[in-house]
Amino acid sequence: MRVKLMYFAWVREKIGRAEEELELPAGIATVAELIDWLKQQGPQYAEAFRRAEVVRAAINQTHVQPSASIAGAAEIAFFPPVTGG
Amino acid sequence: MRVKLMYFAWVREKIGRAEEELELPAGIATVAELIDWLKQQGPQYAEAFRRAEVVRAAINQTHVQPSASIAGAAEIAFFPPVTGG
Amino acid sequence: MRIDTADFDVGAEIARLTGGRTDVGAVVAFTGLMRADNDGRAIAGMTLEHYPGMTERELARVEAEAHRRWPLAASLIVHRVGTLKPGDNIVLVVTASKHRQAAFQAAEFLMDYLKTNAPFWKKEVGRDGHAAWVDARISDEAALGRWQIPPDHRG
Amino acid sequence: MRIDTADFDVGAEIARLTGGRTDVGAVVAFTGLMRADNDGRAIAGMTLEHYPGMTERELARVEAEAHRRWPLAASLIVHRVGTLKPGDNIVLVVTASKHRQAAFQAAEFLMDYLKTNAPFWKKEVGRDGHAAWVDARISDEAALGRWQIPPDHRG
Repeated sequence: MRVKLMYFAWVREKIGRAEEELELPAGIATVAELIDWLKQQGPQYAEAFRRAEVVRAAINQTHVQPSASIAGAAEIAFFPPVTGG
Repeated sequence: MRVKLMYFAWVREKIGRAEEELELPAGIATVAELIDWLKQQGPQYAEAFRRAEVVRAAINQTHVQPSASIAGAAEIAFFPPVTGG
Repeated sequence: MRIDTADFDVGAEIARLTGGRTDVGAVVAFTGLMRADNDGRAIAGMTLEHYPGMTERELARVEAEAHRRWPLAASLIVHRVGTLKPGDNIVLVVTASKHRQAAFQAAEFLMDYLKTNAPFWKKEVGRDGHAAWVDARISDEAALGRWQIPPDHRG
Repeated sequence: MRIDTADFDVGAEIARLTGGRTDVGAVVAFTGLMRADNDGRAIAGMTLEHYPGMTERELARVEAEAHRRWPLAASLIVHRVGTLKPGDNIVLVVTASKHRQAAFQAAEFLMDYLKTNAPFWKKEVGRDGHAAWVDARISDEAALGRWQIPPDHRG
């Protein structure tokens, strides 16, 4: 499955890029599983998701929980809790 | 006791004047007693205070209850419930 | 605090109140406008009467009370009097604070208090030519109730 | 709804929203500004980042939800992004309604929702030159709680 990943704020800074297209291996079904896989892709990912519970996720620009399925996702984003206004 | 009376909105229109200086007879101690006395000063006063319970009063520019003493009052105003904003 | 026959400019008033300050995080500006209808009646215009002297005292007292209750950096009340037509501005309340909750609550408080205590009276002229004094709204008294104001302060 | 690097003019935005209308009795305009201090830390400037596409969708969704909950005549959200300095405007929320309660409540709701759901992130640069991402405020989450939003809509 090919997917566009986007990173914002300190997640972006730690990973060192704003976005990337990745081919995910079979067997990754949820956001939590995607995070677990990403943490193995290099120390910058491990650091970005070290406190994975504070990282928020969105699939196709909609907020989702870690248990959400990534089936059919075109764009998955990871970012810290928002601080607008 | 000499006092300046002021009337606003429909109280003013019914009485037919915006203000007047009056010499009050002895024995008028409260706002309610002043209203009772005014109602005897002519049909326009009787009409203005016909539903005395809806008319509000202020002594020296401070809201007061009908039971308030008028001792030392320089300016007593009567008006309908306010409708600002 | 200002009673004025002239219109006000919300942006200019906010700028005057908070321009150059860096301790204000939140500004709430409430504008009350004249509607062309009142409970289904078509309105052509209105005249706002006040009690010169007492009105200013009440607005100053209400503003001081808001500053006592909330940590406000600044505040402003402008209320128009005279002849107005539908669409015209009637009243402006601006509150500035470090955080938004204080600014919102103080602005609501000022409007509720002003509606029930400040000596202003509206006389509306209907599109049918009939003029009538506007009755005080029961809902305004009810709105004031939630701020727990001592009864002897109520108009 | 608009994301903008440029500043906004509160008076002009209100006029654009309600000018010429005679069915609006109340307009609430909330302006959020950048303060020179954050929990005691002296701030020199800040950069606001957003998620193009998703931010607009969230703001549009939040605005639609406000119109569903309150009888609003009009509303507007403007949020700045890019580099800002203390005293600069950050966000503008305007709500217009027949009565003031709806306008006040909808404006508060929009700000609470926007603070916790719209994808914006602030990076502050201290007067000491140190840059740091601003942590989300627990009090903002708590403020959102009172509107009883389903958990799956929360960011």
